Order: sequence, then structure tokens, then C-alpha cells
Amino acid sequence: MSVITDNSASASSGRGVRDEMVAFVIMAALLATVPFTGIYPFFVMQALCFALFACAFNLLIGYGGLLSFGHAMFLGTAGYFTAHALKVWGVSPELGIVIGTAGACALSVVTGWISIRRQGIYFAMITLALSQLVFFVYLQTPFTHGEDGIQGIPQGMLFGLFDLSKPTILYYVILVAFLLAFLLIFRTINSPFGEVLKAIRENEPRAVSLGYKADQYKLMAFILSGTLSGLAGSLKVFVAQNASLTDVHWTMSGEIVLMALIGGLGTVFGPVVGAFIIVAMQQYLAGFGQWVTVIQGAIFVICVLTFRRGIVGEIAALFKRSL
Amino acid sequence: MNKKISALMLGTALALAVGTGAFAGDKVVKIGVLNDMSGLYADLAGPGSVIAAHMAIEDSGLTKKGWTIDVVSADHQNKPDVGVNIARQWIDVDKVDVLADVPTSSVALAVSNLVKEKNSIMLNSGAGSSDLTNKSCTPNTIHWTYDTYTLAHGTGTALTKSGGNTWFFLTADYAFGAALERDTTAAVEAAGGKVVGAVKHPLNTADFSSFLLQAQASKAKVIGLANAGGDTVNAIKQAAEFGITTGGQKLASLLMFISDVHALGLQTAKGLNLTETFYWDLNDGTRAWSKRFQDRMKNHAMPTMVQAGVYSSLLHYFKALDQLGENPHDGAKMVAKMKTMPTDDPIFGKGSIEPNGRVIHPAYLFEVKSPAESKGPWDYYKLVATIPANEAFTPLDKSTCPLLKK
Amino acid sequence: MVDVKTAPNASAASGTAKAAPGAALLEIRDLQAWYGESHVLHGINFDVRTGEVVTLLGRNGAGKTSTLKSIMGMIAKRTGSVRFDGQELIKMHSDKIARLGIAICPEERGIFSSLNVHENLMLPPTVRSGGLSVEQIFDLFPNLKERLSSSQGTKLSGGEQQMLAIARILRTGARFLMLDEPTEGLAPVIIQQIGRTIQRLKSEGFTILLVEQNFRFASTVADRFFIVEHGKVIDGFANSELQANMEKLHTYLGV
Amino acid sequence: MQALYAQLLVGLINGSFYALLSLGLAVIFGMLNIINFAHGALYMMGAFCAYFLLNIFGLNYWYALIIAPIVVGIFGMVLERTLLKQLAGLDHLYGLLLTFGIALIIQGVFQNYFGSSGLPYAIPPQLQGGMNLGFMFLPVYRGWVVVFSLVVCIATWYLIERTRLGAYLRAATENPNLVRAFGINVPRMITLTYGLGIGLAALAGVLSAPINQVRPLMGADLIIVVFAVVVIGGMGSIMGSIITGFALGVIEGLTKYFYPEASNTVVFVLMVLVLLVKPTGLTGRAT
Amino acid sequence: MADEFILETHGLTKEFAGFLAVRDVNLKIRRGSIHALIGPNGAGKTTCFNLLTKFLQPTAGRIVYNGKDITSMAPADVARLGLVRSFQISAVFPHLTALENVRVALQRQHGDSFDFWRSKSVLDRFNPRARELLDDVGLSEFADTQAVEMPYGRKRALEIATTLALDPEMMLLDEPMAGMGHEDIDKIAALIKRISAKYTILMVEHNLNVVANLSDVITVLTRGKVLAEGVYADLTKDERVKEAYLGAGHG
Repeated sequence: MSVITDNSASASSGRGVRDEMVAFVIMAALLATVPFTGIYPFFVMQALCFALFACAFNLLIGYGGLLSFGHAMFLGTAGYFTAHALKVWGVSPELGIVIGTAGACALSVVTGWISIRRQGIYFAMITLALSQLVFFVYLQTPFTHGEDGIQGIPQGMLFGLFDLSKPTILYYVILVAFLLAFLLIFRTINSPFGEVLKAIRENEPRAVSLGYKADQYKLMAFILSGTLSGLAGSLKVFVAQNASLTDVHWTMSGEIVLMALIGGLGTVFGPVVGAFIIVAMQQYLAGFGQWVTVIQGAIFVICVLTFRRGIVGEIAALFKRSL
Repeated sequence: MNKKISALMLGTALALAVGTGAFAGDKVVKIGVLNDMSGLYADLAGPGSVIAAHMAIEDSGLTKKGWTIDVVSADHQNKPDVGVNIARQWIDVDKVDVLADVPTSSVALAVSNLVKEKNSIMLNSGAGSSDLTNKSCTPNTIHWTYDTYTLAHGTGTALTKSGGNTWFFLTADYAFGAALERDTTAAVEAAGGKVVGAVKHPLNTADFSSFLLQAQASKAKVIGLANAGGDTVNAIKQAAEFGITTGGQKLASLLMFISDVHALGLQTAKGLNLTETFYWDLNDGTRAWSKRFQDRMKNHAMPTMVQAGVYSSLLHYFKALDQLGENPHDGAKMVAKMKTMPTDDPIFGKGSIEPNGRVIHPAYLFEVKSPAESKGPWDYYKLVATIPANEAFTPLDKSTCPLLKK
Repeated sequence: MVDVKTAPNASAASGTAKAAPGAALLEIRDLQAWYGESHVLHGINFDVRTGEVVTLLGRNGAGKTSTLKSIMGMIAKRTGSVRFDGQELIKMHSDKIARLGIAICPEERGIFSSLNVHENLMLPPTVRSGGLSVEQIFDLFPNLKERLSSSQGTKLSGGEQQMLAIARILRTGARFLMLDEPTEGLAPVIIQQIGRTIQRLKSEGFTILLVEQNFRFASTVADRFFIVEHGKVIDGFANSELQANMEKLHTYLGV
Repeated sequence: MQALYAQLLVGLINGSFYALLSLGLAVIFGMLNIINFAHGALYMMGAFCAYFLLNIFGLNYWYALIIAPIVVGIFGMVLERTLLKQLAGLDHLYGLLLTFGIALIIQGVFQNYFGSSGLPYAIPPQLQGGMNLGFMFLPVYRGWVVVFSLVVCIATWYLIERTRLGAYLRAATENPNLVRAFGINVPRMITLTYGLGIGLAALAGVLSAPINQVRPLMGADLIIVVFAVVVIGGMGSIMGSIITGFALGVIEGLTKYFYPEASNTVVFVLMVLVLLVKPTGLTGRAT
Repeated sequence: MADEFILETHGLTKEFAGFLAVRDVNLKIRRGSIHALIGPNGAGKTTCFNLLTKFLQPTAGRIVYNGKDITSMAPADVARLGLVRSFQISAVFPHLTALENVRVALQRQHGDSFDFWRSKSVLDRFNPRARELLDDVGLSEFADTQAVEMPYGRKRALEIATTLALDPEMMLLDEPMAGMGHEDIDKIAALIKRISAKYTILMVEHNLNVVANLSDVITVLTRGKVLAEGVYADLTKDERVKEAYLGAGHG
């Protein structure tokens, strides 16, 4: 069993959880003030969707020790399902989110069941190949409209009350959804299930000899991670108002790995920081064309060679806290 | 390099952007050239369209009248989501007034939705789908240069009438390909021909061999290439390799630009029929303008009809601005104004803008010269027929544009 | 057999393994080694003289194999001093060390399953002249010759694998051999054959450092013994003193 | 019927690329325990190398066939010495991430300078044209690709399975420490092995240039299919990689004939089926 | 359930690529006894052990535990039947505290280990029992220490405490004294003796002194086969055992 990170290895004791809650409140407060700062809310909303996606991805690698290289399939699947439900079936936003997330959940059950048979590098390759399979399926099925994608998706009224076409309302809806999902992930890490998952990652044969069926726990982690990634994909539809192949392509899977890696695999806040950095970088350096890809590649190389704990991991190590 | 620096500064300005609200009535205009800067359509649109935009600004003479006109550009990578993202940011943050060019129909259709929502303007030159002025028309979009109807009724009708009465399509798998296949099918059938099959291929395909083999197996007399740019070039080359053309089947490159002919070389491209609405060597006006353009291009390429369309559409926009005397920053209003004015420039000649946003002007059926016939660089076409403006585009009574139902 | 008159007492505390007359081919002083974070050798001291057979005894996990691997340079993190024929090896990589004429026959034999018998035999490159010719090797291990065409090295019986593992390092010209538990899991008749082989190698002038748990066997070939416990050499005596040290051996080795 | 043969030929050509690439991956994985994500990018570099040789130095296809694998192989060896080497002792997944990063850098640099559409590379004059075999039309160049890659695959197999150098390589794959203790410079062997694997990728790139155009992203999607091939075949044996590579190409070709819609996905579907029946792959050892 | 033998094997065989590591082994472990499996290095003890706990699948033969054929069961299921093993290299969860190590085992029996929505503070109810178990093996002062920081001998004790937390019927200990000093050996031996009052124990051990003192029955393996079985006193008189275990001399 391969453990790629030592960040989360330091057990979060009582103090650790308190530190993390303080950090959470600060993060929530900062994000809540965004609409008053003049920062382009669209940018922050997009970053929040990716932050959620990265946190969900991190749940699997950071706490389950499994590197998925195909997580874009959940983001994209949920996006297509939600987009289709909103545009073609005309469902309400909340139902659209449920449909998208459920779609990603179902996909994660199937792909998890297949890929969990191998570990380490093979697991990474299998998830990558499965996501490519999903990509081709979406390329060809009519409802996704292939290269064109689903465009001009109505945002609608959430619970019949909140008009999501108003940027400020949409922003707070996205923010609340992100914070709730973040708390759920945080709780999962610090739950009875999280304890077993950690035990399996630390010493799988021992956990098995105690009677834990390791594969079932890994599958559960995979499904949770896939489903939450799906939630991110569903939310993103309301922000971008489109669903396209970009979100199922392997480059998206690579980007999410990068976000978690640069922020700190196995840290609670690392993926959020990583997502904001990468989304900002793509935004501000867009004029440099493909140099963005080069920079991303360079970050990968630097992180792997010298900076394996990521930004938050390094900070946490510096202050001997778990974040 | 300048472009990159300005794009960067623009980016940094982003975070500081504040909701100052729309200016009402000033002499500031911002043009955004949104197209494929690095991919398979980079040669037919790309940086050349930016040059065309700058030429339009110069020729409008507005700067001398106290106007401030900026041009920004970006690469949409032929991805609708990327294109919409850039466009949204341009409109929201950078206060871009006009989106110009926007090739790749899927991107164009997506941006068209956004432009309508934000009451901005799209002057489309690069995209082909006739849907832009039919079921997807908006009061904020004008479609210049050409569309799939033009191509279908130029090349499709001509080839069918000259004996190519069974067709097989190789179709690029996105909005443009589908529209071109649909419109050409209609034209072929109207001319008494029959479509025996079609296969879709992904955008930006390198190896066409297995698609070409399917086309070959269909025994159709004409293999219609409902794709564009690099895809068309590859398909034509490989058709030769698999002995398809020597086997008696004819290739119809439904959309082909002079840049593609240049890439193929006359030896491979000779004899191909194609439909365009602009060729540099049509008349004195086109020759003069094209020469200026060519001098500015790094690789000294002649303009394509898409680049010419960017120039022409912006020039018309500036004329409208000039008449108004100030920029109202109101997309629908500007477009309405533009529709009331006849188009007239040295490139496309005299024409008009229909209520559905379609610009009407003549189109031309060309045949590619053989190397022996060519008298020099870029001397590639001989004119076969001129298609009058009223036949080159969807007749207004057949347009499905909802704007017309009022 | 060499008659060891003076019993050298290797004392870990003083770090002076008394050298008897005769040049020390290998001198080890305060050798420490780590596997990652785990400290496995805590200061090994002993000498091996040219032409003798020295046996390291000790319980599982005492550090015998780690000692051999450290000499060979196969454990990256190590400190102290290992001098071979006057050269310091402590900073060398194992391929350099091998080229000085040291060869190892590892525990569990290290026969490569993806190589056939012939390839296994011919694998180690010749490091210096003076190695045994293939004919001499077949003379030493007659049954190897018959199995030469066998497809996979690991399809051989345990005894044959052990023969092959020894045979392949005789070819190379190395004159200092380290054998790690060559009798492990083998039938008595094979063990006897290996014993005879070692004696013959000794008579040919090879110097041998042996790791064994089977001290009955070791007593048939060794000149001297050193006992390893907790990563240190804690005692040493000549073969002639074996009986006198039986009691101690039982305590140390737990047998 | 003619179409079936023709599609089989196209399948064999794709199979050639799968085989050459998965062979390289398997060789590298054996020695370095790294799944080389940069393999596709280096394959692309092979094609670009051929393009540069022709357009800058005027050296034709035949020179490229020899020079490109060497040049790109040396580039690979530099990568190994400077970057990959530092991963010794770390989780294998870091190798995957590092080589992924390297792939992004290489592809990004080429995209910057050459855009994302293809640069033409002509079929060498000696191999132009085609033959009408009666049952099908065979473009000479495509036939050449199949035969030549088969020869290269067999030669590589022979090198590894039948020569002394190959014996070192196999032994070092099993137990590098012991092989080094026999006096063989294993780190240098690792570097050379990486060079060999990369050289095979670059060779595939040269072969592919006249067929697929020279494009910065030509290897990016291909490498994912090759990953699936590797999962199907397992990385246990050299011959296994070769056979699964060609076989999957042929299966893909058949699919193009009988059910074209599934031709993009058939390899991945097969991967799923193999995983369900035999998780270690067809020729793989348990990991 | 009142079978005399808790664990039996019939013709247990394991082949690795042409090499028979374990051949035709028939074991019968009496309920409530301490049974030792000894033999020289390479005799197949650990392979045998891995077969019994299903970490390896036998090539041939059957394993019957408590009258139930477990030959084709998964290792986690075997553990759930109360047949729990330890490992040769100490098996703890290095970055969990000693208390958490034991708690992971306690948690398994109580069925909420898939609950990802609850706080792990629900696990606090296991703390008293976990402390009790740590007391039992003399680890009270290490309760809040991460396992990785504990001395080697203490890790073995922790491993035994974790195993005991499952309240197994039978424990399989793989060289519990490997790599230990004399002091630790005595402590662990005393611990094993004490817990043997409640559990059946099968241990693989190299240290004959320990085996002599602890075990009721000893099975000697050599080269994958059972050579002899009996009590220590008898075996030490057996020439074959001497030869196999202590080594064959000649001359």
C-alpha cells in the first residue's frame, strides 16, 4: 500500500481540530466579504467550485492513499446531468443539483468497483483510462452535444426563492454549498470511518488482520470523493452556464491533482489554497497562451522534487499544527 | 510580445475592477477579437484577424475625430466554455463593446447566447453555421462573410449538377460540421442527387485513414468534406495516399480557405472546386487592401475571407458609430442602427444586412489552378461562377429566425 | 586446517579485535549502518585474515546479514571503517567494491527467475584475473552441468540453486567471498557437499566470510567465530575453543 | 470485404504504435519503477526531431529514423539523471506526477512555438504510392510502418531476452542491489534503459510523422490508450507488451469495421473486462 | 464447538513457481493450548502461517477452523471468525496513538466503522476498555504516544493488546520475540503465558528457550514438511530434530 503523503499522518489531536475550526471560520468570513471588495465574483465562484472539487479529490488521495487520475469524469458527469436536467427537463435548481450529484455518485460506484482492484500506479492508470472511456462516451452521446457542449443553461430560482441569475445571490448560494460540503469532508476525516481509513492507509495488512475488509472502505472513500466531486460539477453549471467536454477531459483530472498537490495533499485547507492559486494563475496568465501549461508543469516538477508537503503542509509543519 | 504584455496588464486590472456601471455616451470603444490563435483555424483567422481589426480602425478615421479605440484579443482554443469565459470577463470586467471574428460555430453559438444576455455585440466572421441567423439568431449578432448555406449552394449544387450525384460526408463533429452537412444535403437533394452515408470525426483529427476507408467503401461519387482548416487539408492529403481520387471518387472540400490551398500546395489541391466570398485578386479594391494586409503579416500571407470579413464588419460598425457621434454602449441599439445602413466597402462590395443579422453579398465558385497555370505566389484561383447575393444566402422567407415573426 | 593457536577476542567495547600473525585482509572498525531510520548495526569490529574462513553467528535479526551487506556497500547509510587490502570501502558504491575482488552470495541465494541457468551462471562480470574457469566450476559442482540448459534458474532445487549461487561468484576472480547462510533449508547430504566445497575453496586460497545459524556445520569449516548480537560483535573465539564456549552459544543463539 | 482488410491494416498501424510505446513503458517500468507519463511527449519530440532534421538540416526521413531516437533518447537520459533520479526511495506515484509535469512542460513549449495544429511531414519518396493487392489498396508507407515496427519490436525483444546486456537488465529489474554488488554499474544501466525506452518512443514518433502530422499534442491522447494497453497486458513480459499492443490495434481496426461508434472506446472496455476477470492483466505478475 | 481441536489442516501445500514451500502439512491444534511451530530458517514456518490466516492461498489442502472449512475465505473474514494473527515485523498503525491503535480494533466489533457523518468522538466510549487493555500489557503510560515513537518491545506489546481487543478465540503469533533483547523477551513470554489462559495460541518462534518454556506442543518443520511433533523434552532427544535444527555435521 502506498502512502503518498505524510501530511495527514500526524494525527489530528483535539488541538488540531480546534485549530482547523478557527481556520475554517476565518476562511468563511473572508469569503463572505468578497461581494463587497470589488473582486470579480465570477472568478471567486469558479475558484470555489474547483476548491470543492480539489477537497473531494484530496479525501481519496490524502486519506485513502489512492491517486485517482480520472476525477474529471465525476465533475463532468454531474455537469452534464445537471445541465441537461435544467435545460431540457426544466427542473428546479435544487433538483438539478441532486440529479447531477446522483449521476456522479452512480458513476463512482461503478468505476470505483472496477478500479479498486489494483493499487498504486495501476490504480492511477486505470482511473485515467476509465475517465477517457467516459470522455468518449460523452463525445458521442447526443444529449451532451459533443464538441458544442450544452450552452445557455437557465439558472432558475433556488427553492423558488433565490434568483440565481443575480450574481450576488448566486455567489452566496455557491459559498454556502461549498462551506457545507467542506464541513462534511472535514467531518468524514474525523469520523469513525475516517479512523478506519487512516488505519488502512497506515498498515493495510494489519487492518485486514483485524477483520477490516480494506477494499470496502476504499470503495466507500472513492464513492464519497466521486459524489462530492459531482456536487462541485453541478454547482459549476450555475456559474459557467454551460457544460462541456473540457470538464471531462484528462487535462482537468491533471489540474485537480495539481491543485491538491500545490496546496498540500492530505491537508484540510491545502486543496482550497491550491484551487485559488491555480484558478487565479489561469485567469491572470491567460495572455501568455500555452505558457500556462508550461508553468503548471513546472509547478508539478517543483512540488514533487522539493515541496512535497505543499504550501499548507509546509506552513503546518512550520508551526507544528495540522491544517 | 506587445500583445502579451497588454494582456497581462489587462489581467492585473481585473482584480481591481469595480462596478462603475455603464458609461452612457462617450467616445471610447473596445474591440475584442476572439478566435483560434494557435489551433487548426489559426491560419485562416488567428493573428491575421487582429491585423484586420487594426486596419479597420485606421481606415475608419475615428481616432482623428477624438475616439479612443482599443483592441484586445484572446485564444478560445475552439472550446465553447473557454470562449464564453473569456467573453463574459471581457464584457463584465474589461467593458468590451464588440466581439469580432469568433470562428468555430460551437463557440460562436455559445458566445451569441451570452452577448444577447449581456446586451453586447458580436460581429461574426469566422463561424460557418447558418443557425446564427436562423433558429439561434439574436438582436445582438451580425453574421458576416459566409455561412454553410453559401457553401452548400455554391459547391454542393455545382458538383451535383456536373454529375456527382451520390454523396458521402466526412463531417467534423460539432455545430459547423452538422450544419454544413445538413445544408449541403438539402442542396444536393434539391439538385437531384442522393446522400448515401456520413461519418463524424472529432475536431482536429490527424489520421483520416479509417474515415476515408468508410467513404471509399460507400462507393459514393463525391466525398463531401464537411470540415475546415487543418482537418480538410489532412483529409485531402490522405485521400491521395489511399488511392481514393485515383479510384474515381471526387473530393468536395465544402469549406476551404486560401490558407488551406497554400498549405496543401497546388500539386495536391489543383482542380478542387470551392466557394468563397472574397479573393484577393478579384478587383483593384481587393488587391490594394490585400497588399496592405500582406505587408503586415509576419509570414506574408494573403488575407482569407474570414480576415477580410473582420475588417469589413468592424468598418461598418465604425461607420455607424460615426453617424451616432458617440458610443451608446448598448448592443441591440447599435446592431439595429447598423442594419439600417447598407454595407459598402472595397472588399465585399455593396450589400445589406437582413433583419435576421445576415449580411448579404455575392459569393464566388472558384477552381484551384494547376501549378502550370499559377503565375506567382498566392495566384491560386480561377473564377468559375459568381453567385448573386440573393442566391448565396438563405432567402429571408425561409429563415427560421424568431426575430422575423414579429 | 589452519591451526588457530591464539584465540582472538573481539571486544566491542575496546574496539580492538586482536590481530593474530598473518595479514588482515579485511579490517572492520566501528561499522554502523541504518535502513532508513532504523539503526541496525551499532559498531561492528572484527578482522578477517587472508586465506581463513571466518563465521559470524547470531540470532535472527542480530545484524549478521546487515554486516555482510554493509561490507559489500549494499546498505547506503553506513559509518565507521571497512578496510579491504588496505583500501577504505566505507564511501564506495557496491559496484566499485565488487571490482576490488569481493563477492557476495546473498541469503536466499539470489537466483534470478527471469534468467536461465546459464545466464545466471555467467551474469557477474569478471572483475580480475584468477577466477575459476567454467570447467573448473563444473568439476566442483558436477550436477550443475546437467542443469545448464534448464530454462529458469529458480526451477532448480534448493541445493542446486545454492551451488549455482556459489558457482557464479567463483568465475569472477574475486578472492574474498561472503556466503550468507548457504545451508539454509537444505538437506543434510547437500549441506555436506557445500561443506566440502568451502574446504576446497579455502585450500585454493580463497578467503571466506560465512554467516551461519547452523553452527555444527560452521564448525566443520570455520577457523574462527564471531558472535553478533544487537548489531555488535560481542564475542569471538577460535574453532578449537568451540566446545568451551558451548554454554555461551546456547544463551546467545537461543538454541 | 476490401474495407475490412483496409481497416485491419489501419488497426495494425495503430497497433505498431501501441506496441512500440507500451514496450518502452514496460522496459522503463521494470528498471525505474516509474510509469513514464512523459512517454507521449517524448514520442511527439521524436516526430518534431524528424521535422527539424528535414527543415533545418535538410536531413531526410532515413537519417531521422536513426538520429531522432538517439537525440531524444539522450534528452531522456538527461531528464533521468537530473530529475527522475531524485525520486529514489519515494512512493512510485511521485514518478507518475513528476513525469506528468514534464509532459506538460514539453507539450506546452511546443504548443507555444508551433500551435496545436499539425505541421506537414511528407512521406519519403521511396515509400510513396500504393499497391493494389486485389483484396485491398495498400499505401506503401503504411505497410512499411507495420513491418518496420515489428522488426524493431523483435529486435528489442532479442536484445533483452537473448543477450548478455539483456540478462543484466532482467537481473537488475529483479534485484538491482545484488546486480550492483556483482560489479555492474546499475545507475548507468538505469539511465541507458530510460534512454532505450525513450528512444523507442521517439522512433514511433518518426514513423508516425508522415501519417499523423507533427503536432505538439500528438502523444497526449495516445498515451492514455497505451496506458490501457499496459493495464490489459500487464508489464510482466516484453513479448506480452508487443503482442497486446498489436492485438489491440487489430481489435480496434475490426471495431472500426463492424461497429465504428465503439472504436474509440473498445480498448478501454477491454481493459475493464480484463480487470474484472484477471486484475493483474493478461501477462502480468501480481504487484 | 466442543471439538477437541480448534484448528486442523489437511494436506496443506503451497507452491511458489516450482518451489514447494509447504508440502502436505497436517496440523491439529488443541483448544486452549500453546502450540509452537519451529524449524530452521527456510523451513516454511511463515508460509504456513500466512496460509492459515489466508494471506496466502494454498495450492492444495484444506484448513478447518472450529469445524468450519475456511480454505477459500478472505483474510478479513477469517479474522472476524476469531482467528487473529500478529506479524513478524511489528504491525502497528505508526501514526496513531497507542490508545487509538487499540480503539481501531475495538471499533470493528461495533459496526459503526462506515459512519462518515458522525464525529469520531463517538469512539470515546471505547476509551475505558482500551485503557484496560493497555494496562494489561503494561502500556498505560504510552496511551497518548504515537506508536512510531514507542520502543520496539513496547510495539510488540501494543500489537498484542490490539489483537486482544478483538477478543479472539485463537491467536497466531509470528515470531513474537524476533529482534528483542532478553528483558523484553521475558516480559512478552510472561504476557503470552498469562493470556494463554483464555485463548488458544499458535506461535512461530525461533528462540528455542522461549518455546521450551511456553509451549504445550511443538511441531518441527523442515523444508516445508512436518518432521516431528511432541513436547520439548521428547523432541530434544530426537536425533532427526537435532540434525535438522542444530545442523548436520560430518566427520
